Amino acid sequence: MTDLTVKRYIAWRAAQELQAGVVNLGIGIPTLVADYLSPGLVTLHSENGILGVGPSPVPEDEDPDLINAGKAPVTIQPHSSFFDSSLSFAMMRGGHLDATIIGALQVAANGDIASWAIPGKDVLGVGGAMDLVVGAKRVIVATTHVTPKGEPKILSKCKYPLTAKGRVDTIITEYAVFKIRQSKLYLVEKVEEISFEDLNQITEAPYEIGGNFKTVVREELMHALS
Amino acid sequence: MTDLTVKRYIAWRAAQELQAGVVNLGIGIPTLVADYLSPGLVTLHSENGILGVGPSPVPEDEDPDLINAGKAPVTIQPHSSFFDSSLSFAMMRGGHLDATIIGALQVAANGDIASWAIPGKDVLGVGGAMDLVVGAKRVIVATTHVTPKGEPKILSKCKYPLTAKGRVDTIITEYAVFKIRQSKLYLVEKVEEISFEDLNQITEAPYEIGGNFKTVVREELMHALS
Amino acid sequence: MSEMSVGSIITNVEFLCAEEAVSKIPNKARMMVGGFGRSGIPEYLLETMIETTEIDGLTIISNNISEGSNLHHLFMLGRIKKAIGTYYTTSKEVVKAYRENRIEIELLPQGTLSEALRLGGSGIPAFYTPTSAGTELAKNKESRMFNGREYVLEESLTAKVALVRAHKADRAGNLIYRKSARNFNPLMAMAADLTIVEVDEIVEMGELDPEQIVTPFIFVDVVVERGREND
Amino acid sequence: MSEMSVGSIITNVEFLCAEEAVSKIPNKARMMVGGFGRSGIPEYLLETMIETTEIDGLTIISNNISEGSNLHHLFMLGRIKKAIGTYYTTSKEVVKAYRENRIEIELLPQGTLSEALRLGGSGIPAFYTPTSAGTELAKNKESRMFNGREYVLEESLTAKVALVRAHKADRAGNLIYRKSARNFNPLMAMAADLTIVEVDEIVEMGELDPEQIVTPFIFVDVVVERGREND
Repeated sequence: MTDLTVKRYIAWRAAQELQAGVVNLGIGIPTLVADYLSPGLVTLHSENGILGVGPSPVPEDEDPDLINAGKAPVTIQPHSSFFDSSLSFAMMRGGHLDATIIGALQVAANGDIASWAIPGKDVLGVGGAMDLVVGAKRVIVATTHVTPKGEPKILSKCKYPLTAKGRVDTIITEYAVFKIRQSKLYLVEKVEEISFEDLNQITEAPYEIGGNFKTVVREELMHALS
Repeated sequence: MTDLTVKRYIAWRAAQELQAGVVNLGIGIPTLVADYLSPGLVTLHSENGILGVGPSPVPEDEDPDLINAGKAPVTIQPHSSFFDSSLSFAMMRGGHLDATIIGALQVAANGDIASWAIPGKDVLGVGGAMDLVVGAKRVIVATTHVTPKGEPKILSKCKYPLTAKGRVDTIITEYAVFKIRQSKLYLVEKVEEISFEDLNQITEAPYEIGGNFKTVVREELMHALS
Repeated sequence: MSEMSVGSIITNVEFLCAEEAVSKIPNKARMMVGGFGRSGIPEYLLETMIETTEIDGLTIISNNISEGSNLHHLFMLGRIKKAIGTYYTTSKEVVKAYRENRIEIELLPQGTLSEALRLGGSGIPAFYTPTSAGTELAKNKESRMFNGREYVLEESLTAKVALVRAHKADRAGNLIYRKSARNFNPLMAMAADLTIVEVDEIVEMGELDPEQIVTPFIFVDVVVERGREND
Repeated sequence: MSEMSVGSIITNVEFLCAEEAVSKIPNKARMMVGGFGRSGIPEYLLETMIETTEIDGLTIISNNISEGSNLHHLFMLGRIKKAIGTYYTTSKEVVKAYRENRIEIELLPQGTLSEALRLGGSGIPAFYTPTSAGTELAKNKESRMFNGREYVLEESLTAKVALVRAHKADRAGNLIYRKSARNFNPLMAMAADLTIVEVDEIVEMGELDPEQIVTPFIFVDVVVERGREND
C-alpha cells in the first residue's frame, strides 16, 4: 500500500464519521477528507473567514483574495459567507462547529493531543489549532498509526507539548478506529489486515474493546473507494 | 426666560464646543444640541447601532426600524452605517467617540458624575450612560445650573450614586462654563446676567477662575440664536 | 468534492411554522429576546408563544421590556420570573412588579450586556470592562487594575434559547438585518443553544451577498417566516 | 440639523498619497499589519514605507510574516525587532533570525490574537479564554476556573499604528473588504491610534450600502488609494 493510498483510506474513513453539519479540516491528511464528504450535507469552515468552502478552482479562476487556511485557492458555494477572524474563531471557540478533523503528532488515551511542537525544537507556529481543538463539538484525529520512523503515536501519555487537554473524541488510522470516553480509550474498529498482536505492538496506549467493536476488510473498502 | 429658552441656550452653547468629529448626544437638553451643530462636520452616533444619524423624518417617512437611542424616528445620511450593539459600544468604550454631551443629576469638582439613580429610589435603568461616560474622549455635561427645586447640581462631592468617576471634562449651564483639569474645577465663562455672588450661591463646589476666563452677554448670544 | 447545484445544499437549519418553532422552547427557560425600543423585537414568535404555549417561569435577557410589545404582554401575564437587561424604568408595570417582588431584575450597563452576549457566544466566559468601575453596579463584583485604571470583571451570557428578529434568511439559514433593528439580534443568535429566528422573507441560497451576511447559518437553528402558517 | 447634500459632509478621515501616509508612522512603532497568508496584506503601504522611510526597530503584530510579501521584505531589511503573531514556521529566514536572537517572537493562538485585537479596540483590557489552558503557551499566564473548566487570562492588544488592506472606501472613510482578504483587517482598524488603510478604489459617499459597511469611518484615520500618486 503506497503512502498516498494509506492517507486516502484514512481520509475516506474519517469522512464516514460525518453525516451532516459544519466541519473544519486541518492540514495534511484531513485536507483529503473533503473529497469523500456527502456533497451538500457537510459545510466546510475555514478559519481565515469563510463558511462554505467550495472545491479548488481551475487555474484561470484562482483569486488571491479567496484562499483557505492552508493558503490554497478555493471557491465558494451558494450558501457561503465571509467574515473577519474574530467571528471565525468565535464559531470555533464558542462550540458552533460540529466537528474538526485534524492531524496529530501524538494522542493520549485520555484525549490529550499534541500537534504543534516538538521538544527541543523552536516553537514558532501554533496557528488556529488550539482554538479548533478546544472549541469544536467533536475532535476527530486522522493520522497514520505510527510516525515515519515507526514510533507509536497513540500513547498512554503525550510526551510532546500539548495542543489541548482531554479534547479528542475519535482517532482514525489506517489500522483502527478508537473512541475516547471518560478519559478511556476504546477500540471500535480494526482492519482485518492487522492482527491484534501487531496492533498492540504499534499502540503504546492501553485500550479496551468497545461495545460495538467490528472488523472491516480494508482492501474491500478501498476497492469500492477507487 | 422660559424653560425652553434656557435649555436652548445651554444646547447652543454646548454645540460651540464641537467643531468636528463624532458625537453621541444624551437624552434631554443634549438632544437639542443637534440643531446647532456645524452641518456636515459633526457626525452623530446612536448607541443602538447607527453612525451618521440624520434629522427627524416627516411623518410619512418614519420607519419603525430606524430609530435613535431615545426611540425617536430618525433618518440617515450619505455616510451612515448600521452595526450591532456590540460594535456600537466598542466605539464608545474603546475611545473612538470624540465627545459625548450628556445631562447629569450631579457633577463634582473632581469630574465625578451622577446621572442615573437617586438614593432611596429603585434603580431599574442604566442604559448606555456608563459606557458613554467611561469611553468618550471628552465628556461634556449640559445641564441647568440647579435642580427644579433650586438645589445646586455642581458639588464638591456627588451625593447620588455615580455613573463614572472623574470623567467629566466640561460643564455647561445657563450661567457658566466650567472645565475640570487634574480633578479641579475652573470657571472659564460666566454670563453677564449673573453676579459672582449669585453664582457662588448656586454653585456648591469650590472653583478657581480659569486662565482664559471671559464674560459673555447671554441676551446678545440668544438674540443671534433666534 | 464536486461542484453542486443550489438545490443540493442542505444545512442543519430547520424551517418551521411559528407554532412548531416555539414548541421547542422548554418551560422555565433562560431566553434571550432581541430588540431595542420597539425595533427588532421578534413580535411574531412572542405572540405565537403567548397564544400556543403555557411556558412560564422564564428568565429573559433583553435590553428592556418595551410597553406595547409582546414581550411586555408576556411579562403582564406573569410568565417572566427574572429579567436581565439595562433599562426597565420606562414601564410602570415592571417597576411596580419589582417593588412587589413579582419579578427579579439584574441590571447591566448596555455595553456590558452587548459584549457579554457576543463573548458568551464566542466561548469567552469573562472579561474586564472599565464600565461601572467605582459605581454601585459594581458593588459585589471583582475589580482589578490594568495600567493604572480600574476594571470590573463581568461574566459572559449564554442561554438555552434566543428569539431573534432578522430581515431575510436564505434557505441555508444565513441572516441579514434591517437598519437599527439589528441591535442585539446578531449577538443573541450566537449565544444560545437554540436560536429561533423570525424573518420577513426567506430567499433562495445565492440571493444574499456572501460579503453582506451578518449572521452565518452556523449560529441559527430554526427560521420562521412571519405570518406563514407552514413551510 | 438641516438636510444636506453629499458633498457637504466632511469627516476627520484624511485622504493622502502613500508617501504622506507612511510618513506619519513613528520610528520604533508598535504596528499592526493585516493579512493572512498572502491575502489582505497592505502591500502598497509596506512597499512605500520600505522605499520612502527609514523607520526601523518595529514591533509588528500580524498573523504571520509571509515569504514574498513586503512585510517579509521589511523583516529581511532588519527593520523588525519583535513580532507578535501565530505562525512563523513557514519562513526559514524568520526561524533563522529567531535562533540568532535577531528577532523576538511572541506566539499566540490565532483565536486569542483575533479576539485580543477586537477587544483591544473595544476598551476591554483582558479576557479569559479556554484556548491554550494546560499547554506550554499558557506557562507564564494566570489561569482560573469558571464552571469547572480552566481558562487563561489574556491581555488585549492595541498599537500605535495599523496598516490595513480594504477593498473600497467611501469619501467619509467607511470600508468594505473583499472575500477572505478581510481576515484581521477590520479588527486591527479598531485597535490602533493611527489606522492607515490602503484600498483598491475610493467611491463617493452613498455608494456603499449602509448595511454592508464593515468598518465604519470612526475607526479610520488615513485612506490611500493603491497606485495613486496624490489625491
